Amino acid sequence: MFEKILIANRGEIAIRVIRACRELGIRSVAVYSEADVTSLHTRFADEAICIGPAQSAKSYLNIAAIISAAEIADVEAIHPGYGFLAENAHFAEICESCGIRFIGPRPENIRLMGDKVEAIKAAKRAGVTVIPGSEGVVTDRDAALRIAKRVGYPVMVKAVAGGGGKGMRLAHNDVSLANAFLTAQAEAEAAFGNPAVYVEKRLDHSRHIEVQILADGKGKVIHLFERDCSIQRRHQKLIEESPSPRLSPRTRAKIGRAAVRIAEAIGYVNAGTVEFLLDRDENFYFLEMNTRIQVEHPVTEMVTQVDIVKEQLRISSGHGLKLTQSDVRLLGHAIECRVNAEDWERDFSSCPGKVTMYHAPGGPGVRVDSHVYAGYDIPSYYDSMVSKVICVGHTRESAVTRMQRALDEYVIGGIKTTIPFHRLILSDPRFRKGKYSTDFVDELLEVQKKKKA
Amino acid sequence: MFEKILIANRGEIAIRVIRACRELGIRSVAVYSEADVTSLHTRFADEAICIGPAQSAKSYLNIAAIISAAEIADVEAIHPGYGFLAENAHFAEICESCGIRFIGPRPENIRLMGDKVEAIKAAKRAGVTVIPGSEGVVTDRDAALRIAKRVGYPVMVKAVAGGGGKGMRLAHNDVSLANAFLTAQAEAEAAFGNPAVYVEKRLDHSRHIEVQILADGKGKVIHLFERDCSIQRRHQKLIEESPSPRLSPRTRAKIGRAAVRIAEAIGYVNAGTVEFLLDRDENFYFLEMNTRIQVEHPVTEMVTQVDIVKEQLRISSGHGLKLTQSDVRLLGHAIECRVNAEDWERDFSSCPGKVTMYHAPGGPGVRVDSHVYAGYDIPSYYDSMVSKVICVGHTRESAVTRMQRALDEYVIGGIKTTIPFHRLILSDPRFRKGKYSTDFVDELLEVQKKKKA
Amino acid sequence: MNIKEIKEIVTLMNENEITEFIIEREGFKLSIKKGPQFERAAVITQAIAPAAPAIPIPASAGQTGEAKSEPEGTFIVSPMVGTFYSSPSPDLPSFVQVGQEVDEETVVCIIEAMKVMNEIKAERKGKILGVLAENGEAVEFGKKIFKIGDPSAAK
Amino acid sequence: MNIKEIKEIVTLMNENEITEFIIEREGFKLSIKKGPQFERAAVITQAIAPAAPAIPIPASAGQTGEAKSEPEGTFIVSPMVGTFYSSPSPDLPSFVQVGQEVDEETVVCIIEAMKVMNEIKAERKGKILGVLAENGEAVEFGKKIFKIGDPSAAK
Repeated sequence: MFEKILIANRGEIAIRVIRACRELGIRSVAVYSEADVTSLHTRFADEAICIGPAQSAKSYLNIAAIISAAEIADVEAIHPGYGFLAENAHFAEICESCGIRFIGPRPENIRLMGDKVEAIKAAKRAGVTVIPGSEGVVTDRDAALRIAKRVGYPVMVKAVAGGGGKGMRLAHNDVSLANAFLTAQAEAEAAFGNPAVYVEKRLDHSRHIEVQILADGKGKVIHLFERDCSIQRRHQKLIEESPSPRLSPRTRAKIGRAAVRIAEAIGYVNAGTVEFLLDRDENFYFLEMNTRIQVEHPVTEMVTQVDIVKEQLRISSGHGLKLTQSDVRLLGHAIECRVNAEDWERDFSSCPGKVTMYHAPGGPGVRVDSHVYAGYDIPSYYDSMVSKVICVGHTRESAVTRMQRALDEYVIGGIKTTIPFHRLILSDPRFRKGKYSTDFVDELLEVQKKKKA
Repeated sequence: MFEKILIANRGEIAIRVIRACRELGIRSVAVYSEADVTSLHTRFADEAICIGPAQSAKSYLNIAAIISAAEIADVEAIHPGYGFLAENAHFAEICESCGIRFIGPRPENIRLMGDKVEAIKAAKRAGVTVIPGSEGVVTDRDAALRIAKRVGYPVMVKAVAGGGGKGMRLAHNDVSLANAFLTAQAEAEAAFGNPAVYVEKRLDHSRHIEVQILADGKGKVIHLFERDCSIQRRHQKLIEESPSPRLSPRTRAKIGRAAVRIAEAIGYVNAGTVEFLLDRDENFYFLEMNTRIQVEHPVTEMVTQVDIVKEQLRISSGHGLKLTQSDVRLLGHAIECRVNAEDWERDFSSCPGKVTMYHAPGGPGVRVDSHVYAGYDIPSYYDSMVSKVICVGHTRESAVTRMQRALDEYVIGGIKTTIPFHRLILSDPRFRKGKYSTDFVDELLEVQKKKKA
Repeated sequence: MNIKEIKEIVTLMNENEITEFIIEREGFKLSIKKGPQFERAAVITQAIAPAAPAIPIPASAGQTGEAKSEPEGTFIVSPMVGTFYSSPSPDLPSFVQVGQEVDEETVVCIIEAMKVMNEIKAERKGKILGVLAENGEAVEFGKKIFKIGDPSAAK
Repeated sequence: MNIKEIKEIVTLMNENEITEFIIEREGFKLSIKKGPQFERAAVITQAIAPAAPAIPIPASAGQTGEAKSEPEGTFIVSPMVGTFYSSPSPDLPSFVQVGQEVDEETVVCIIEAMKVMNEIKAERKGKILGVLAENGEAVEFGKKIFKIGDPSAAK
């Protein structure tokens, strides 16, 4: 096992990794920007190194500064967390070339899955159904229109280098597709420096189901079942749960095997997530693969009792997986709410500022992953997530009720958070029945708007 | 299920019951003394009623005030928590006579087990080995000396109405027994209004093992395995864990069955704990039975995933146990540290006062049950426990390491707590190996004293 | 103004929870602001359960706070939890009326607890200025049930 | 008002959690403000990890705090994370000596990051008053590496 690693991230995920390190006896080195001097990850780590000014490009995305810090601190490996450099194949390569282990997949895994068109091809080769569409980059508008004609409207235009909803456009007819195609290209160029886009059929009322996998690079790949992440707003997940209330045991087994097959086919190593869309008839289609630890990984941890971050560390340090597929069982139900510093009543505008009071929920079945404390000034430079609350119960109903109880107890003073919006979702009858698609949040907001008017 | 209940307690256990109520959709009524106006249980409950001044005798032990509050609030049942009126058979009877369900065992269960001599007789009748001793009340010194001669020194003199280490004396020879007998009688008289004592052989290097049981009053009694509570100071538990690192699977099965047999023999209802001493040869002896929820119940909850407080509520409202013995499994290892507002370096003197800062540990496998928050003034009228930290892991080692990590994160400013003392225990090599008896804390303190000198 | 006078002002501020004090005269200005300590603590305890439903029976917290700024002996408080009755039975007049002079032994109300009717005495001399509980109302320990003034004092 | 009286006022402020004290008279004004804000934040962040081991590389928190009370341009800080070298190679003299006058273009040290030797320039005119990093020491972003005074200014 490693003796000392650096965590190239901030916020709750940096703390999550530090916690795993402490529990494994690994010394941890935090890096931080000038805006994060008082951030909790700098206090919880064994060492902390300032790597640059507030702007991410000059600190958390500054490869030279991070590698330099890793060399100074003499660490064996770097954990990238999520976001920032987590899916940067170039960074992973530099780490390896400097003799520092990158705690994540191999650079070629990242590069392959980072190209959404190549990823789809890989899934097809592995015998997994993909969404009907262009089967490659679409370079001109007429080709896009032909594909739309073949698969039928509505269609999505998506950036090949995409992620986080950028360079993504929906079109319902030829006219809107013509526009969507051009704006998606422009947005992709601006966001990723790569204008390439592809076209996919848009599946209505679908659910976003993703499968957590672990691969040890020694021939063993297992899955830790699925997470249902259909509660999204503008492609940002708000609530995740496991297992999905929609999957039959049969489909659960099938989708798990499909994810493992893809990972095996590309020689994947470390933790990863294969994302699928599930249609109303319980058919699933490969969407993309995330080659990193995800925000919502605690949902799976709580319901399977597998510590995914520890597994990442074990795999990267060269240990084979001890777990076998049959060891992994769903022990109840888990749900996560992402609490953001946002005012949902003002279009989810972000609300950074000073947290004047802080009291986290406790008691049975509640886990809080957060970097916030009383007196903490939330910097405006980074994302608005302040906390993740994860609740587990024997049944979906008990986990959801526990979440309501936990959110009732949660005090975060001085800033607006999305806790009230989560309450709204949790008390919605359709949500309670587990009958929701990725359209749920938009529909809920529509209803709320009407109520106000 | 109940619609509304009253919680006749304060502090973390009141909050624990409120949490269970919220999760079951039961409305909760808190009662509080004037010293507890700002206590968290008064905020978390749906209603709160002031029942008297700070002194327990006039508030939390004031039966008339509590019954009156229950009538005013129109509740169906009262949960007594632990301590205060929890093992008061008279209170349980009054509740029932007022048409209010007492959430606990039947009054006769409480009365029988409250008489330690009768309890021992009941255990013997159920075929469970008891500690060699007087087999009844010892009324004169000469009888005590005769018993000591028969069973061999050292012996313990214990109060029949005992509990919490009061009216308990150790004797190593005839001279010290003569004294111990008289002082134990006097102390028992003062503490319980009943001078009756009995004599038991003192088992050296024994462990305190207790078995959690659940009985539904409809013929079903199950156990939730054992807790090892050998880390004690002056008969006060400091750290508890489950399973016991000392028990073989064979003894584990035997001790569980013995506890169930006793509960069945006396027609016990609701949650209860049967306490045993375990000698070096893994023989176990009945000690006493606690007829209430215990401080350390979360250890069992974390390792079996059974919510004991919810089961209490279900049983009292007339539901049979859904769980069967074979459903209950040990899923890893759990450990609890009781954090007290005490200065361990000054003989554990209590340190009430204002909590200026408060930040509870989070992340995977950590549960905190506490009533403390930043700004809370710990009243000096009640016990000094401020928090319970419970950690769970796949193995004992991972649970203990996680506890160290959690305690490192825990910030309770403004008062002294026993967290540093827990750190000392957790890093002790004998504790790490699981090789400890009820003498452990005394021995550790002795070593520390010598280091200082 | 000397240091002694300033100290007196600060004491006054502490006793009355004043957070800002400004005095200006020709050619003179004194301004003292006090730290948020007390305010903050109060906010914390109030805010700790922001989602908790309204508590139907008023907590005595507020009462304790209020009482500080009023002279002692202004209220008769309930010595127990129970149900407040202003008269011995529904068809009889109230024990006391607003404006009535009472002494230590005057029964002012009944509080029923556990089926027992407890006669509550005024326990001081004075004039009833107000009845603060409704007939049949549930009262908790420490709840103000009567406002009482000095004997024969106007208003 | 003399220093003794001011001390008394400060004591008064501490004891009573006063955050602002202003007194003005003709031809006289005294204003004392206590910033609990910054101090408090510092205390919280320090205390938040009471058990955390000492951080070997000094966090820039203290530096930022300090810098505020000193005139600007007093320090040359490291523009990157790396290893500090005071001379081009171990057997050569240091780039600059204490007491030496430097200008914008003067190279004051090398910081090695990712095997690249980065020459660091003074970027201002002034006199080197102190070297704050050891040869071969690891420095983080923002670490003060030289103290620098006005050109030719004594001390």
